[in-house]
Amino acid sequence: MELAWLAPALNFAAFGVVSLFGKYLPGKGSFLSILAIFGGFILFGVVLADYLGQKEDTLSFSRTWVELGVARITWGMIIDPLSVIMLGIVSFVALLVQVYSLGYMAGQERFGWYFAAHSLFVAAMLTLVLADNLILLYIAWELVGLGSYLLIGFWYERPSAAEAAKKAFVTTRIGDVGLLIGILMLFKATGTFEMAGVFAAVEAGHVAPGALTWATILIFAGAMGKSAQFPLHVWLPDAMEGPTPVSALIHAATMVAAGVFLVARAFPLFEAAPDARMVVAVIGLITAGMGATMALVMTDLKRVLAYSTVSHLGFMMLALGAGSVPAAIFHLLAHAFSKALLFLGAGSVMHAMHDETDIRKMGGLRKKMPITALTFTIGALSLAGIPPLSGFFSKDEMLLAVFDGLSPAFLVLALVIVLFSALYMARLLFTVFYGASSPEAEHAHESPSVMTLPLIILAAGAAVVGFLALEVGGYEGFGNFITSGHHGFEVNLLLTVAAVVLALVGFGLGYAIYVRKALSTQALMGQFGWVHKLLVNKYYMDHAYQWAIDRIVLVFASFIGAFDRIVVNDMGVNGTAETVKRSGFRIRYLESGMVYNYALAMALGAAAVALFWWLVIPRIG
Amino acid sequence: MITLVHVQVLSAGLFCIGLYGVLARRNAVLVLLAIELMLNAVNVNLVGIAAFVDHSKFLGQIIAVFVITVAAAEVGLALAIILRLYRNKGTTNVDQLNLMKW
Amino acid sequence: MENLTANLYLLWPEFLLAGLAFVVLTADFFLPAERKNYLALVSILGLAALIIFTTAFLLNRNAALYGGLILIDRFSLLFKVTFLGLGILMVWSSADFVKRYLSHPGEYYAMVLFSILGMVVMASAGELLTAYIGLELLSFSLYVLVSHAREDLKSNEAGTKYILLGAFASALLLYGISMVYGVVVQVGIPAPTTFEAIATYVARVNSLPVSFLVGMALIIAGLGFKVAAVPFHMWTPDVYEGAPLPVTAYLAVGSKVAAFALILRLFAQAFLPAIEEWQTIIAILAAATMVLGNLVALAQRNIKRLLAYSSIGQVGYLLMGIAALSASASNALILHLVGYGVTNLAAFVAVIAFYNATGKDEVADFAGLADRNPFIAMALTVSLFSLAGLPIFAGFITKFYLFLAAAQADMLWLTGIAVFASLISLYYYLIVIRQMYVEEAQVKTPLSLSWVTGGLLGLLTLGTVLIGVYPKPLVDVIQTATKAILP
Amino acid sequence: MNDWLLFLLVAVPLVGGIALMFFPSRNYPLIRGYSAAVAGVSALLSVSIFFAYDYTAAGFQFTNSFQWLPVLGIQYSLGVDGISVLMVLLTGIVFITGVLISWNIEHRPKDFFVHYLLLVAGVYGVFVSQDLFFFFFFYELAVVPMYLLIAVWGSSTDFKTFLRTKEYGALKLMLYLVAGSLLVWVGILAVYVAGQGDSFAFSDLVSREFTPGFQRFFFPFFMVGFGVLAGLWPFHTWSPDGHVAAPTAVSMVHAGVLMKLGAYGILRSMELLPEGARDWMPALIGLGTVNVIYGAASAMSQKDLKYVVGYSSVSHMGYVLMGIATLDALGVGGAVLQMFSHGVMTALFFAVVGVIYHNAHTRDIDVLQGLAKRVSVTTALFVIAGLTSLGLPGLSGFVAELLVFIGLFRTYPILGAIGVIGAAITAVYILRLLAKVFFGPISERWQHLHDASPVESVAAGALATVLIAVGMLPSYFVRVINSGVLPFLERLTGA
Repeated sequence: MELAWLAPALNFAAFGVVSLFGKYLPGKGSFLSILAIFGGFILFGVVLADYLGQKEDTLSFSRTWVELGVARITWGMIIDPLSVIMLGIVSFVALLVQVYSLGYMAGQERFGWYFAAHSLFVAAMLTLVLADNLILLYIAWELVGLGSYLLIGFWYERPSAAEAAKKAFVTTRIGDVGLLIGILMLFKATGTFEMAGVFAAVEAGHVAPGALTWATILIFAGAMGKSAQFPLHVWLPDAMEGPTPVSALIHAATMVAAGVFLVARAFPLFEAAPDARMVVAVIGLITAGMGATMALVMTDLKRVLAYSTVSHLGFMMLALGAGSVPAAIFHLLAHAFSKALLFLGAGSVMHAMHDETDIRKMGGLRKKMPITALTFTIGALSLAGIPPLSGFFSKDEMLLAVFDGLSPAFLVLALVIVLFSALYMARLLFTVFYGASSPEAEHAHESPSVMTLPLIILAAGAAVVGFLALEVGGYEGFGNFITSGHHGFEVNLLLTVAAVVLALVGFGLGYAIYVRKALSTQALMGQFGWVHKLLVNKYYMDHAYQWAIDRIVLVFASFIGAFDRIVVNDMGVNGTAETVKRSGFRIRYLESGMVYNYALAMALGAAAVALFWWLVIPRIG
Repeated sequence: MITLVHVQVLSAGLFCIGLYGVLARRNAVLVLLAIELMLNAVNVNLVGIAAFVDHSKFLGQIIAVFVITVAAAEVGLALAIILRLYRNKGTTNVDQLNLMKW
Repeated sequence: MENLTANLYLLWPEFLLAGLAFVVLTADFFLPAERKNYLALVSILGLAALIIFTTAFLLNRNAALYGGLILIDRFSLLFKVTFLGLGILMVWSSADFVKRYLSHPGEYYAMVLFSILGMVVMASAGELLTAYIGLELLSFSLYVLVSHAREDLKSNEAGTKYILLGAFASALLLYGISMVYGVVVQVGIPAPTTFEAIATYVARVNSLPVSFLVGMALIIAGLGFKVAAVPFHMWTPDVYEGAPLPVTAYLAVGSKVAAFALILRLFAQAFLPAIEEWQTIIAILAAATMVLGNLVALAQRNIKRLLAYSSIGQVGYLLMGIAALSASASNALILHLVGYGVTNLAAFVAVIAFYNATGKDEVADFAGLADRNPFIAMALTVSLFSLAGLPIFAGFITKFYLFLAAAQADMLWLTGIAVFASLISLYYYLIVIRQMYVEEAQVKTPLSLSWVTGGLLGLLTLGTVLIGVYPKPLVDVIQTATKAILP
Repeated sequence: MNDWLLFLLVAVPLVGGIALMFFPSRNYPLIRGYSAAVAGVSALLSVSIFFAYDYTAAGFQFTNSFQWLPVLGIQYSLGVDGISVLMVLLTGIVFITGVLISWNIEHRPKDFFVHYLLLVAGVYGVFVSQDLFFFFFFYELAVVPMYLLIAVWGSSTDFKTFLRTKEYGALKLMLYLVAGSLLVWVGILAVYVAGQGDSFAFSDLVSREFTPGFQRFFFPFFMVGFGVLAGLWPFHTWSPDGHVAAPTAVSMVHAGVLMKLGAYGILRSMELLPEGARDWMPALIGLGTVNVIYGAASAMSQKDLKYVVGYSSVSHMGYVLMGIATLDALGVGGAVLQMFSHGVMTALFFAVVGVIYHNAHTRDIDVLQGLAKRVSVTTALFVIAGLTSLGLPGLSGFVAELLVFIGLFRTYPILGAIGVIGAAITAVYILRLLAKVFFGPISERWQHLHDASPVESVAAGALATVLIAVGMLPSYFVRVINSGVLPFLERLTGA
């Protein structure tokens, strides 16, 4: 258990070695990265076993990082249920994605760099989940951002990729401003960065409620950035410009989960600040709704998945807002498996279709690539909430939490979103894999086994992790594990049935529309033209941001720039210099060249001195 | 009766006339003469003070003698230089001494 | 009445200097034209010998000759040595120029030596008339030197302007002397024109009568003309521009240092008791001088005029030392005089070297000098930076000391103006430097530099740096001089 | 031996520079090798001084003193404390890398290196002087060579709407810096006179009593005077213009070290006039905040790489000023670390921009595009500098800014929040810049662009390494800073 810190450390080391010396190593050093993350996974096993044996939170590692005057910043890594689970999810998904990437990225330029960046990202992510204090968490948080920046921008020659990487970094950074300010506010109030200390102080009521609410909301702002919550969600769909395995890793399972993790980690704050928790719930609900509706109309395979991710993240936040950490984390787990599976499956499809991502050009791929189709179907059904796949369990938990913790309006809207989730998943599944084979899909073929193997493993995971929720025999169930025995498994039969029915309706509707063509999409579009337009244009959020950047930020910047040059420099600085210089040029004409003028000046000068003496000095002296 | 004040007024008047000459004349030689007038105002002043106030009676006169001598030398030198100027430029008008200005 | 010949031997240096001048003047008649440049060597050697003699002879002598007419003390010794050294530098810097541009080198060098004699008298004068005689001796020599380029219209014009205005200034000065004499003599103080007598008078009366003040104002005007203080400065640029270059250098350095030696002694030994009465006036004159000099220098295109205005600006700083008169200020003033002398001479010698090679003296002509002759460019840059008061050059420490002295006299406002003025000065110095280093030359041929001028330039540059890096020995000497006038 | 370390530190570049004047001006390899050797020795001295400094003992160490002008109480006395020793290290690092970056100077390299060595001698001098006179002496000495360094070896740029010639940049920089120093001069004189007028030694002057009125009146002379050099708004415009005009190595020293002189000067003068300093700190912190936001916004609107970096320096120096003005151990400590961090970072920035300019002959952001494809080393180094600039953890900028922010939050929380927002603005313009210049498709014009030469790579790589090392393991640095800052604050607040 003490060795948990090795997990990030190994990956940091791999990053260093591969990025500097990768090109001299066999396989460009990719094996090192995989070994490192494999080591991380093994450590997860070790830590889990230890933890299950010991059952108490421990510090794996702690040391002083910076000490200045009265303040001390220590670094440490904490082992508790939350971090153990996250350690598992991250290292497992990352391992599979890296193995998958061996095949997917084969032959790419900068193959080694890809793995180096991967290692950096994973290392940062592992640090993030293990961090025992807010500063280390923030550091890892930022490094995660860097990792995703590098990975999204991996194909930086593409303008869209470069743009998307920038957008992702900048948008999340806006949230990070809030996070840092929140952390600093807490530090001001409590005098420590250690989470345990901060939470203890908050629980003891040492922090003024107003400040606490603001600090908590600001911390949530950080989570909004990373977890793509409205209104900072815009970067996530664009981030699909990165290589698909990256999308699977970062934008499905890990980085976007960081926000959820953060709220879960800092939950004592949210508990103490109910207003902030309400904010979380509302933002979560809006995000979930927007994501789901937009996923309905997108035609790009990865974008549909991306909006689906946005929607599910919103759902997790909703659950957190409702007060249930176990439900959110459980969904995080289930979603991680399912969504990673879907992304990798999408990657497999793209691999087969020569990087085609438009689902309208796909169809009937089931026959060409059966393994991909099967695993993809499992993932889609899981996310749609069809029992007994994992998504069913987690979604059920979340709905229950909403039912328990929030007003019924939330629940109604959440159920509508469940319907939408099933509908867009059905749309995706049927359009791509079922129905008539499209001409472009003629030459598709199944991917190599290094790619399908991870698919199979993830599919198995997506299928069975849901059962972790149950309390069976000596096993206490997921909820009890994560809350150390405070949250048993519960079922509200009515709610469960309603959710399943809605999911099935959604799927049925999808089948009717996209396979049987019972309803014309054209007709629907005609009927709800403005809705479609609104959705296709992503609620005009990107336009709004673009407008704000072009018309406000850049205009402000150019105003300052011009002000600096014209007012401060040309008028202020050069103007002063020019005035001095001009006065020099003026005064020089006193020097007329005429002797009598010179003599006059002397005479007047002497007279002035005498007069000054006579008249002024006695008065001032 | 003539007092020191009378002498000093005379001296000051001479000085002012000289000053006016320096400022108003355009011919270099006349300017020089005006300066001589100012120097003589000094001499009048010195001798007057020596006569009326100075108990040793000599110092002012001695200074005046020096001034006369120096002034004579000065005039000589100045005339030589003005002559040089006249040779080269053909004028002694100070208005035209404006090769260098500003 | 003391025996007039009793202490005559103390004036040996002056006699020898006059003798040397006559020797040079007469030798000119006998030497064939191609050998006349030996005269420079003779003058230099003579002056060097005189320095050694004077130092050895007067080092531990203190005397007030003839009832305080001539003062033999450390102050006058320091300045005598300075002037003799200045004479060496002057002759040395003229050597190439005279050979190339002037006839009658004998007269030229003799005039230089006479002017040195005038300066020496000024520095040791303890009485107004004596000071005046020294001043006139210096001025006469300078009138001749300025118009020494006989066929050059600019030189003629400069000479005429200089002598007319110089005589005018003398008239003002003399009238002032006569008035002061008239006031002091009325209270029955013996030898009323000596500095000591004036000091006794000034210390005795509560408030100075108007006639004394008018006299003092006229004296200030007369001496202000000599040092080129605003508004008595107007001759300076014209005369500097018209005079032959080495003479300009001499005007800028020699006549100014001498005049300040006199002013310093006069104010310290005669007027000091009434410092509150004149401090403000001198301070205002100083402020006006430095601001105006530096401002107008901005607008100059001719290097001689530029340096003329720059030297006016420097006079402003020096006047600060008078306004703030104290032992510290006197130290600072003398230090700045020496530092300024060396630096300004270095600048002028660099310009002379350039002029000797090209015959041009516009700022624009200096374009590309760094490529054509890096050494001249470097030396000129060093001296300009020193004039601007930047380390590691002399100007930094001397200005620092001077401004410090002003601050000590509670005239921080004046220091502020001075600081502002130095900033302006930096601007036009940089314009010259820019021409040399940045602009491309139209003619790119390398410029020759004779060993004579080059050696002098090197020496002066080295001096500029040495004073800047280690001024302590110099300051120690200066302190003894200050003690002589301000015990 | 230890007593002479600081003496040598100043003397080596000074004497080395003067000696270089007498070298044959055509023998380029000799000139370069010699300059590198001088810089190497200086850098070694700096590093050994830094690590030999005993932070547990704190206080001034390696002290040594020589009488210079006893009449005025001027001594050439040397010593470093925890703050200045870090600056000495910074100077050493930037010095040697600057020489390496200037390896290929073709135009009169001898003169260039002479000036460069003298410049660095001045900088060292300021950091080690314990006498106000010499402090000022070296301060001005560091300014003197700037003019020619920029005017002769710099570059003019024609922007579409206005022209910035190297002469203009050089002139403005020089006049501005001297103007600042002259203000300081007046302040120094006032302090000297008011403090009994017998000594310029820091140690004497800090123990003199100055009336509160005097302190309040004269502290701004120091604050603004030194502030000019530190890029204090609105006296900052010399800095971007100067950088645009300056040659690479000069920009490096200039933004890297010279601007720190200003901040360092403010720190030192605060000790002289503690009460005045306390009264003026709110003004300083306000201006510092303006610096941060204004600099960042200006940087965002620039089209020239050097302008961007120049304005980003203005912005980053704002953090230094803010940190200093907190009068909080963390804030001041962070400011000092930020001085170091920003020094190295900005040196790296200018080094890389210099390399790009050298190879591409333009710095126009609109023209440069997709360079990463061709010049991977340059890109990597620029990215590291950029990430430091936007405060990414793991790099030195983060630690420094974090400490400043903590300090701010303990004293002026609202301004602290604005500071954090400033860091986000920095991220925006840096990332925009990266995306525009390095990423995206490479245009035809840059298909054959050269990457950094080995020497340049080593130099810039060394800077990047320092950034990472400090970012990862700041504790040693912070401990050294601590040993300087805590006694400093004790003296200042009388606590």
